[in-house]
Amino acid sequence: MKLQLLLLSLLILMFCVPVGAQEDSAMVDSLAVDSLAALPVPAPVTDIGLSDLPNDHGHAVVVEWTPSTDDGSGLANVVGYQINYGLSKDGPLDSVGFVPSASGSYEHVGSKDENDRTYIPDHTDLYYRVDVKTVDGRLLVSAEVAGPVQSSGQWYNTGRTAVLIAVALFSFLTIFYVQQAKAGKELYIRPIGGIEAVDDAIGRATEMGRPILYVLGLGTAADVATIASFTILGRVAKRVAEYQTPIMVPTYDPIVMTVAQEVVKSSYMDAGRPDDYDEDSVHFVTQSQFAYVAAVNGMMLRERPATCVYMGKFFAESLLLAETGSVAGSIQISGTDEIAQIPFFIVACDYTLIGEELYAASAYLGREPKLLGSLKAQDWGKGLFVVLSIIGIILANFGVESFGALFEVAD
Amino acid sequence: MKRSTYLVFGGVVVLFALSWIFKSSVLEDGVYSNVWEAFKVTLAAFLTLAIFSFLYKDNPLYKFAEHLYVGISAAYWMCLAFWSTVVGNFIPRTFESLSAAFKQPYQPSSWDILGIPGNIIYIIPVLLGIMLLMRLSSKYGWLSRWPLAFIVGTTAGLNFVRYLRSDFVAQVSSTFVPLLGTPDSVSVWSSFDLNATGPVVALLSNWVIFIGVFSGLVYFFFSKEHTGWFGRTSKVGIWVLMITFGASFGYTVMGRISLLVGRITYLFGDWLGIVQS
Amino acid sequence: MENLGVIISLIIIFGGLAWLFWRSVQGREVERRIIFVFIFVAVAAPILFPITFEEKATPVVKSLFDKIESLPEKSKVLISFDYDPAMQPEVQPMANALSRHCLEKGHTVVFMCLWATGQSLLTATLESVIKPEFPELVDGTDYISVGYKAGNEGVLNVIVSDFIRMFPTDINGTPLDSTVIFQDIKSCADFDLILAVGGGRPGPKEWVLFVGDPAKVPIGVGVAAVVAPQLYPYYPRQVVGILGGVKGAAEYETELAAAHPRFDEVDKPGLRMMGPQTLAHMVIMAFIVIGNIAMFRARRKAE
Amino acid sequence: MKRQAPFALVFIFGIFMVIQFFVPHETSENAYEFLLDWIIIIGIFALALGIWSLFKVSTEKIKNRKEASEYSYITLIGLFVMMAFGFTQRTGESWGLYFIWILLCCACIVALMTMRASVDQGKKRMWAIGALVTLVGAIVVAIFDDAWQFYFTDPQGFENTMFRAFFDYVMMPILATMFALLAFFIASAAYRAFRARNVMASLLLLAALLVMSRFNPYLPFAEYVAKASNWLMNVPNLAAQRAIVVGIGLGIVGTALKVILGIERGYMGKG
Repeated sequence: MKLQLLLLSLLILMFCVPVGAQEDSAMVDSLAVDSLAALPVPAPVTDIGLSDLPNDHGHAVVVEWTPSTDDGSGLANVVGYQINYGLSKDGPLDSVGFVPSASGSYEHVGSKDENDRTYIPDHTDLYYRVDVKTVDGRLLVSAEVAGPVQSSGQWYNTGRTAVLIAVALFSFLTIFYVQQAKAGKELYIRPIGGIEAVDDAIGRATEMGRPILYVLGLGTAADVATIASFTILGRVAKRVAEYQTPIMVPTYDPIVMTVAQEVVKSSYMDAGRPDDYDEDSVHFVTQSQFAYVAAVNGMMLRERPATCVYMGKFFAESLLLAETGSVAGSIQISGTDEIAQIPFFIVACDYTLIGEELYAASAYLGREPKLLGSLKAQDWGKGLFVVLSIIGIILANFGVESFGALFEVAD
Repeated sequence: MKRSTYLVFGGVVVLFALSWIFKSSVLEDGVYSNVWEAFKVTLAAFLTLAIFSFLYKDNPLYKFAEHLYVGISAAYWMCLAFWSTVVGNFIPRTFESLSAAFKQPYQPSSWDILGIPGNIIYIIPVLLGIMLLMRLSSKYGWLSRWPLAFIVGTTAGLNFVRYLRSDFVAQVSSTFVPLLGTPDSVSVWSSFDLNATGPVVALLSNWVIFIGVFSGLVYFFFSKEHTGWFGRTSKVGIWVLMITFGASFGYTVMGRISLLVGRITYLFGDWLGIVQS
Repeated sequence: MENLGVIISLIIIFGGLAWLFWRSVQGREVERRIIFVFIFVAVAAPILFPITFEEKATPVVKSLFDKIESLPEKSKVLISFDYDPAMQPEVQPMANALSRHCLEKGHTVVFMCLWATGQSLLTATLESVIKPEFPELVDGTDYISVGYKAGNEGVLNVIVSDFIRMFPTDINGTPLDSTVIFQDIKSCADFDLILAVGGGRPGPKEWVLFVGDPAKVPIGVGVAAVVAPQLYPYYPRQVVGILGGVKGAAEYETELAAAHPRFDEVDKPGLRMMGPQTLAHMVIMAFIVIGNIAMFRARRKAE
Repeated sequence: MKRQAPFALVFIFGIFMVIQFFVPHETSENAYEFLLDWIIIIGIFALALGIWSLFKVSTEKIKNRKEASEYSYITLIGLFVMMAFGFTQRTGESWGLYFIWILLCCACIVALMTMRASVDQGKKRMWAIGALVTLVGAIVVAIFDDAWQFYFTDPQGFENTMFRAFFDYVMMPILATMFALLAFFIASAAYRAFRARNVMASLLLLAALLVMSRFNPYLPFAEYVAKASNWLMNVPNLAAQRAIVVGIGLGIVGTALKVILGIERGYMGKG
């Protein structure tokens, strides 16, 4: 209870303090105005430039100016600048933002929702003024009101051209190699430890007469790691159906559950044993991370699976699952693209697919040559990365920065 | 269940009751809140110990806590989904009267597709959802693939461009570190100076980064046989990976111990009251 | 009584480890439940009986300690509290230890904060550490708190050349011009040392870039563990010393208690939190060694 | 049609999302938000399926008398009681017959489950009657007791003392303890796996030992150990992470592209 109270009070503190402190400083500020009103007035900003924010959905304007000559030098009493805007040159202008001293630009990004307080209309004349805020809390209203400017949305984001080129290149390579594979060209793929182990592990489970546990992780169907895991599950389920070994697939996400049911069902059909399929072998547990782990851990110690396969997205639970699996005496094969969890799987499992190997495994296990085509394209991608890096490093030594700028992608 | 199980269970219940009684007499406040507060603290301590008992072996106490947790957490997420998704996300976008009934501000879509107002279009995901439920029927079960296809397609497209951008294009420029000099731009990369403060160690770090990335990528090459110089480079790559896996394992220990400190402090402090919590 | 507990638990842990070590030389493995028991004892014992290890200050910590120790009496030190309650468990012990040390050495200390949330934490230090432990010191003469001012880096840009312009009064509304301390402080350059405690932005890094470098004032920093690696590049040229995370705090507390015995009695939260961590790390490392010995012995036997 | 239509959908929406990425205009942004909303809404229906699956699997377990099947009652009682808490709240100071109502609900669930799980027809009928009686009782209590009420249109249930208590004193302690188990498992995993069997395992072991020994105050060269572990976490770690990230990125991109183009169909069970 004490802990809760403490947490609660900390929470309240966090919410209250900024507000309280703000009021405090406002109070002190007004005091300061009285006693220090004699301080000299800093110079105003000059050369206010306005433009529509490029590569956006509209409702945003870039304001630029030359800072006051008393900012950092001269009187050196400027704390920051307040930006104001309005719909008419003579009408009242609203304050929209504040930037600290030494800055000369501000992006005024508004809401696109008409009912929102920060809404900025598109295709309408807007006017701006930049005021100077001094150390004693005074606001020196500038005489210059700049404008008009209009904001609008664009149909192509020029800042993302680098990605467009990458998309085109990668798609071309993938389709090219898939076509080659379809045409019957042999593609070499190096052996991957964990993949070879999958078939052996299924055989082991059959010999021991114990089930196989397949964990799809905490990912949703939106995670590509989970999609890759589905393909591997399909392969495992097919083998399992042929050997008539039971399979257990507890799931964390209901959509993942439905897809997994579909996968396992089809695999049983492909193996010619649709009647052996048990809908409940793929079931939902709960959408809470540690409750899911608690249940899967219990399942491991009670059903004693001969093999545990963990493929997909895993978080802190990786080690809980893998250690319990080793207590249960299972062979464990894991694969994840969650970098922080790879060390734990490496330490606790018999075989681990590191990062990209998970995706390679899903292509490899499908045993269809056309699936392997994309691996070749991925390798080209890595090759390209290395080549570009070396060029960049050589240029960096000669102080050429512009090459790196080619790879900056706009938000 | 075996007889020993009942005995253990009975013993635990008695201990729990004793602790509850003792705790209620220690706490101050009114009688009702006293008993209730003591119950809650004791229950939490009991569940904590039940989960810890899993370390010894699977046992009825763990099974109890596990099954309770699964049920309660599923219900919790269900309630959360109802209030945040159905009421918070879906209802305000449909009809004004409906949002009023749920005391939610009506958020009509400000645009329409081919003249159909945005809120009517929200019938489509509802239809897709109903199609998903069709999988309970054996005759129309195939319909449930449609919503799944929609979800997978949308997210595949989403991930395709986003990962190409963040994990590929954006990573390229971050490897551009000078390997031959200009130490000033280098120093940010290093925290290892051995008091030689310096360009040498910083440069060394840059080399390590370059070689690490390069050999690591070679390790991930699938379509080339790992033999000869290629094989040796890939070996260096997996070594670098192993070193960093070991280091991050060692680094994580601290955080995990802190979690255990938290639980033990709860047991000793809030429950038993023998240390300050 | 407490010492007895410490001794018993240390005997259990290290005696047990020695026994397991001896077993491992014979090539025998350890059962996992025994490991669990050791971890539990290693974490629980220091909580029950505060076991504190002598933290030997690493040079990054030691150099900051020595700097404060070697400054002549009445040196002017600025301490800035730039953090929020989330970072508090890690950095508040440092802020307390640093404040204690400066005041004990007879320096005049100015407290301020760049984070609105820092003000209440600063008040907590003033009320629970400084006033009870240094009742003889006078607010306004020996130390002063000027509180919080909005403006982030903007504040630093100003105080680097004129302190009173940004902070005309102290936290109680007394004009700084009239205080004893500010008779010879005009800007940050007049401080002999600036201590920045925090971990976010603006924080220690901004102090170094906006104040330390231009005004050529030595800066000492105390930061959360995750941020510490980012500050190492500035040491020792731009930063006198770094306290990183709980460990940094613990090292400083030990050093302080050794040099000034009166602080041996006060609560040392940094050290207290280090007990379980240190013991548990040592136990895990011991088990790794035991495991390897067992493996090599078993392998030799098999041969 | 049955088999091909879903893949056409995947293709259309996949390509749409790719194009959307390059179009910052408001229309494209709205469509993007729209589609993401749709996924959330479909998720609600899926959750219903999930709860149904949980109920079904629990009763099947009891029916088949699997190991530890009795505990399935606890799961389902927990599930329904917590849901009941989430949608009810007292209106005044007193709880009235609230706890009797909760007990009746529990009884009803137990009767329903046993009914589903029992094989014998006579027993089935008996439990069905039991379930019906408790259900009617619960409804009667719910109608006539006005010390508390249902809230479906306003999240009063979250404020319910019982809901909060179950969250704070049942869910949270178990969650924190499950998480804390990691402290034990990290030790046992380290003991079991950090063996210098070969070069790779030795590197793993040495790096872990080096980083962990920054917590040993009696170690000589403590400063260099701290610096070296900082350097390990900063430099080689950065390099390895980047290599892995680039690999993973390409893997995701490759798989997503195959999914969009309909080359990869394993996720629909057609490998």
